[in-house]
Amino acid sequence: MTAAMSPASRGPIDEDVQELARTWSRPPGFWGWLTTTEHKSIAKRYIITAFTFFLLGGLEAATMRLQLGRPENSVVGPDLYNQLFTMHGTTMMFLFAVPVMIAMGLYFVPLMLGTRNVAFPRLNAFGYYTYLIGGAFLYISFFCNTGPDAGWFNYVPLSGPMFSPGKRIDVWAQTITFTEIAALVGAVEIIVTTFKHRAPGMSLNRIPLFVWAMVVMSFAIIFAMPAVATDSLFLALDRSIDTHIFNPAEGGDALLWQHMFWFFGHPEVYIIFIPALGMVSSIVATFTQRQVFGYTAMVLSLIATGFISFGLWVHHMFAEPIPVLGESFFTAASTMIAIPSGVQIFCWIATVWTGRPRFQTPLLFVLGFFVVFIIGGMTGVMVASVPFDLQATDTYFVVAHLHYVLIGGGVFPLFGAFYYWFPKITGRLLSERLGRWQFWLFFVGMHVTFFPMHTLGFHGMPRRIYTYLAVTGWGPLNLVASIGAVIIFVSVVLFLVNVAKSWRGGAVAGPNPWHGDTLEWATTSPPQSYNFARIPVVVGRGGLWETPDEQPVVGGLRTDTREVLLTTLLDAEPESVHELPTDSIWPFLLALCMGITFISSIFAPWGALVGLGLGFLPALGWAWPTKPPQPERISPERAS
Amino acid sequence: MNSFCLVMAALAQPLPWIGEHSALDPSGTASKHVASLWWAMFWTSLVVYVIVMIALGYAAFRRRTNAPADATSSERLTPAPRSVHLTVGIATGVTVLILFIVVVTDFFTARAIATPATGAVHIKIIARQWWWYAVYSGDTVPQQQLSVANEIHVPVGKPIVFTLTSRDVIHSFWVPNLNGKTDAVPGYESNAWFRADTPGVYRGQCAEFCGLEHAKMAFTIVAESEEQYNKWYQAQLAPAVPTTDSLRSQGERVFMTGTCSSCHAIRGTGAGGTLGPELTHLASQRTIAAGTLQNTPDNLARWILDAQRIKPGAAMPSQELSSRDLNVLVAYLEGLR
Amino acid sequence: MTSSATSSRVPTMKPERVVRDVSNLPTIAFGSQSIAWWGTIGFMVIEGFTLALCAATYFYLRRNFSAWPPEQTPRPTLLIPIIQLGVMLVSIIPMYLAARAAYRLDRSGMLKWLLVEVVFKIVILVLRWYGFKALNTQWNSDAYGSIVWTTLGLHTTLLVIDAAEDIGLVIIILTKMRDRLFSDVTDDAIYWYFTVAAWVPLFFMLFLTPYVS
Amino acid sequence: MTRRTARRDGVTTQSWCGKICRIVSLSLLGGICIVSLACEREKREFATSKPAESSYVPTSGTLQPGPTMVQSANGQPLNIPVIPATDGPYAGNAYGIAQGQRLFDQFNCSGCHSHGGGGMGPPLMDQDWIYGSDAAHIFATITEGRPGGMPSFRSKLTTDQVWMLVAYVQTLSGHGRKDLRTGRRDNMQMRSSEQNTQTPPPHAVGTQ
Repeated sequence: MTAAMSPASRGPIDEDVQELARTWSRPPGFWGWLTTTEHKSIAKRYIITAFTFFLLGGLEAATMRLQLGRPENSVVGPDLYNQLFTMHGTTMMFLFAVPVMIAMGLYFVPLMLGTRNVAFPRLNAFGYYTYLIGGAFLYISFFCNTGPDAGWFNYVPLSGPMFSPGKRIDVWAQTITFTEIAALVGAVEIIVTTFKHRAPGMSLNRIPLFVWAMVVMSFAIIFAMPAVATDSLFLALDRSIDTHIFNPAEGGDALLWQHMFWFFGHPEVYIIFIPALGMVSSIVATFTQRQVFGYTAMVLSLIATGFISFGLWVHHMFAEPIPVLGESFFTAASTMIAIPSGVQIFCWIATVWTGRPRFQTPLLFVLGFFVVFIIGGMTGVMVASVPFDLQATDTYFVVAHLHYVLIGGGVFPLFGAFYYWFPKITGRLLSERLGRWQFWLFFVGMHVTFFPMHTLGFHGMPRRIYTYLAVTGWGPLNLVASIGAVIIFVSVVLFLVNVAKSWRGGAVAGPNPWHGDTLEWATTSPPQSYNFARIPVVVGRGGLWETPDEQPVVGGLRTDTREVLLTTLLDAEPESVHELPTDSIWPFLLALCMGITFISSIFAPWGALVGLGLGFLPALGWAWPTKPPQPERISPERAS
Repeated sequence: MNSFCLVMAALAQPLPWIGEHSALDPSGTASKHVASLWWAMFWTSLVVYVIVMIALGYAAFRRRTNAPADATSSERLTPAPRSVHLTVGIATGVTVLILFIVVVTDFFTARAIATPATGAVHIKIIARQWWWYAVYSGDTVPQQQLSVANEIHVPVGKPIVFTLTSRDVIHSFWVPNLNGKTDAVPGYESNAWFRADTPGVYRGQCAEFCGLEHAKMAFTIVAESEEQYNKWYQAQLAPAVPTTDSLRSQGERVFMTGTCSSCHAIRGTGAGGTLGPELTHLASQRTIAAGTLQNTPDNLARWILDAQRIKPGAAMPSQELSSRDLNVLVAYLEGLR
Repeated sequence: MTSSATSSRVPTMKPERVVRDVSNLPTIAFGSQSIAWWGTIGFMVIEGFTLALCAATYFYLRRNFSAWPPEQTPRPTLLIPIIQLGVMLVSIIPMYLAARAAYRLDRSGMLKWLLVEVVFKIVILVLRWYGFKALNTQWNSDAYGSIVWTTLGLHTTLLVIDAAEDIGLVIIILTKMRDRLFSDVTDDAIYWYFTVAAWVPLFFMLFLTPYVS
Repeated sequence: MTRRTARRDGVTTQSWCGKICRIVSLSLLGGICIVSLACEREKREFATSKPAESSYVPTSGTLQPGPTMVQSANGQPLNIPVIPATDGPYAGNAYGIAQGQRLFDQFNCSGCHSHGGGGMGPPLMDQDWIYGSDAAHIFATITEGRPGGMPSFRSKLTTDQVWMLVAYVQTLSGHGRKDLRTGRRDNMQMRSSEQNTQTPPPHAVGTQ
């Protein structure tokens, strides 16, 4: 029998790899689907669910553009329109943008770090199921006319108990709780995996820029999400058990909601934008076959962006009665955050300058990112000034700005990343021809839809109006915007066709079709369940471009249990080995139990307390050791 | 800096798409400053944008010796030449400088249009779900304090100071041509001001989402000369002229005994409801239903009979009136000059 | 897309050269070497930040009141809360002893102190029940009552989670003891130190500042 | 000795899957009937004008206590529209009930009934109903007025506004589901909100 301690010197013989595949495979069928803790299948599910919500959000936007195409239109009434634009905002921000970025992180961070799974595999499954239950709950409510209708920002007192009868806003508050828990879980996963699971030799200055972006995003999530969680908790309490936190007549405060919401709100848009910067760095490096210029400057810019994003939330509230001195501080902070973004853009341009660009679809999307995002960034700097913002805020000028930075800064890099990593996830290349068509349609559609909105904003068209009078003169430009929306719709359909065609029938992609430098290209496409037969040793920041002919690896990890290597924080020196928990149904059951708890608390506030009590059982089951005790090695000098 | 902005502002005038109702066609001192600030930032950004795009374009499409496939592995990792480091450094420095200038301009513009302590006219705006209630609170004598709904007359060339609050949810008081917007928040008193330099009729609209009919919550600012404003003010202060001819008196009876007097008030008659706007001089106003309809007899009839079809969700219910009652009521209301 | 379980084809990557052997590294890590410790730190930061936001709301709402607590609301009585603070501070000792026993891989000592700790926590939860009454206000009386009850409620959920975690650990230690649990108990101890540390400033805020203004 | 441990408990888990599917299908079934309740509660339909049925010239408009028999101007008895025994259009509609609460405050019903606790007028939260507690009776009470001080609001409110008031007044006394009732108001707190008051179901009581 091959001893677990197979001699380190011999290469991976066939039998070892087969045992690894058996150890890391999941039970067959639907039961296996439900209990798996493998980070790639959970992340793939995350991406597909988030993309489905992107399509639903897109349909809501299309309906809104239909209604706004002509003055005094009657496609939808005011009530349905209010639900539509709230659902569009909530879906795109909470159910698509943040989850898809976390999912891309959960898929590629372990691969890029050279490890076999995330730090807490079961917690990862729990996070996905919580997110799924939250999204399903929101859309089931929406389809039976209980969708939230007070805007994705949900200002009190409109969303308070007096001016929003029924359970619509309670649905919104609970959905926020679900998606916030899922995001926090994802963030803790990415941080702990990056700190402890790195391949030996991957010191802090050899971590790929994509992983740096994901870590900065995770820290932003950890400090931003609690703000919206506490806020929606206060609102849920105000609406259910008569607390007065937002009741101006009983000492409460209407602006408190805005402060807490935007303290989360602005970091959230950077939570969406920072991973996109990581994606752009990966794509630029690979498609110009050159290391990104100024690694330290890029990492410091990422950290600076994440840090400053917490200091400028009041620029959403310049029109509120806020002391003027405070507003000018936030003007300075809002303008300052453009510097790190500027530094990164200059570094990318320098990389393209010194490299040899290949104009395939991922690089096209990155060039599209440059063109669109810089316009959005500049209007952002303009809106940072108080006097100009008082003319522009809550008008279609800001709608144009936010779509330029979110679509330009988030969706363009995301589509580029889809085309870039689709071969790695599925083993098939997406078709270049369809890709180019999709890019140009999306690029043109984006400008035709959102550029006229700048002018509409100046003409006094406020946000969130279900219709407008012909006398206002906003008709023609709104028609242009609606036509643009159709073009975007066509391009997204084209993307779906491309994915459908290439999922099975695309050209077979080898392990490294684009000749990338990060470690995920060292695995097969799609990667094996255990990612790496032997954990690689990193010799330089260049990754695969820098490794000598023979890939240095680590031997001695057991193949009959799911064992991963833990390394130190700074220099990634091997420190200990850790046996990951097996697949289990308990995360799904705990998520289900929490779902029932939060949803029942809408109708019976004490339901929340009963549910927390019930949650103890699945939690105990989760921690219940199933495997028999085995000899463990415990180091004598233990860190206290 | 200021002259540079004015020149830029002048350049922008003939641009075709700028209609009359726009923040870029300022007719108030405050909005003039903001418009010139906008044009200054616009042209600066355009120049920077063009430079960055040229740099990107050249970096991407410049001719290179060999194809990317055979880029040697050492070439991928060799650090960039010093000139590239220098360029990126300079670019970052220039960015910081431009941003600093923009911030300083913002501060000066903000100081220039700060709300003055006192103004020629003090108006207290109470925003309600889906219409505006304005009280001219400057005068000390209560009988002289005029309260109107949705149509606010102001003297030209004088600073008008507003105190904004809200009766229910957060609204936002905004006239694009005259100044930026200020939110009316329940539990707070916020201050706003503007000074109309050229007489005219300016359209304002609620800019903070406030529920079902946020879209149809407009108001009108009529800037006119001093004496016209005083004449209008005294006319509005006078109570309604008692009706004489029989048709209008029947209409008055329908108004007094029907549902109208529960919510609306007409000074000089028995009707004293404060839930809806005051109708003492309804006929003198340009629009009805918070700027939704022009003030014509058939629009008035259509609004009275079926308000919920025009503004679904509004506090004004659709009335159950026979056509005869409706005609006499409209006749009466048209007489309220 | 389930990857085929037994792919016979060995991925023909670059030939591999084993440069390090990790087969003798420890399998159980303590403190910052173990990932469970990092996970606990992550959740402590999240919950700590949530309580900090409640404190910020408390002081933000205080500006809307001329008198704090509002006129007709009596100040909170201090007896029960002070006792509870004392008991919580004392309860750190058995927790520390349990962690030390776990650190020394002494199962019976760890179990003994954990049981003592569970008793302490039940006493603390009972005291906390009366602590709500000591607030002398209802959650729906006014903004003061609301934020005070909400903050106390959030901290109480921390207490409940801690107690549940201890009880769960005791159950698992008694039935299916694994060496890994030694490390888990040390992490649980850190989590309790955090809960007590979070309570001290909250105690001053909720119960003492009304006496100061 | 390498140990094969991972797969042994695979077989027993299949039966679990059957149980889970049964539970899931049961909860789906339960969910659907809850969902239909939600659709009714959240409807926002705005009563557009119907042709005016009762075209009569109202008698003197001053609000004095409602006479038992309303006389029209020319002395003939009125054709009071017979109100079918319905629950009213807004009985299960949270939006209608919230509008009813707004009208209750705006038309100063609390002047006599003081938010349901009673004062000059009888309390509305208890179970003593002098003129009947179902929707049609309350509708008649509001439109016709009652001796003892309740004024007639016949020409002062449109029919829809009265039905909204009826729906709201019924929730004051515990009629209808809890999730329909209104939450706290955004002004001074007089009593706990309708949503959180446990009121026993109403029953008729003889007139004093």
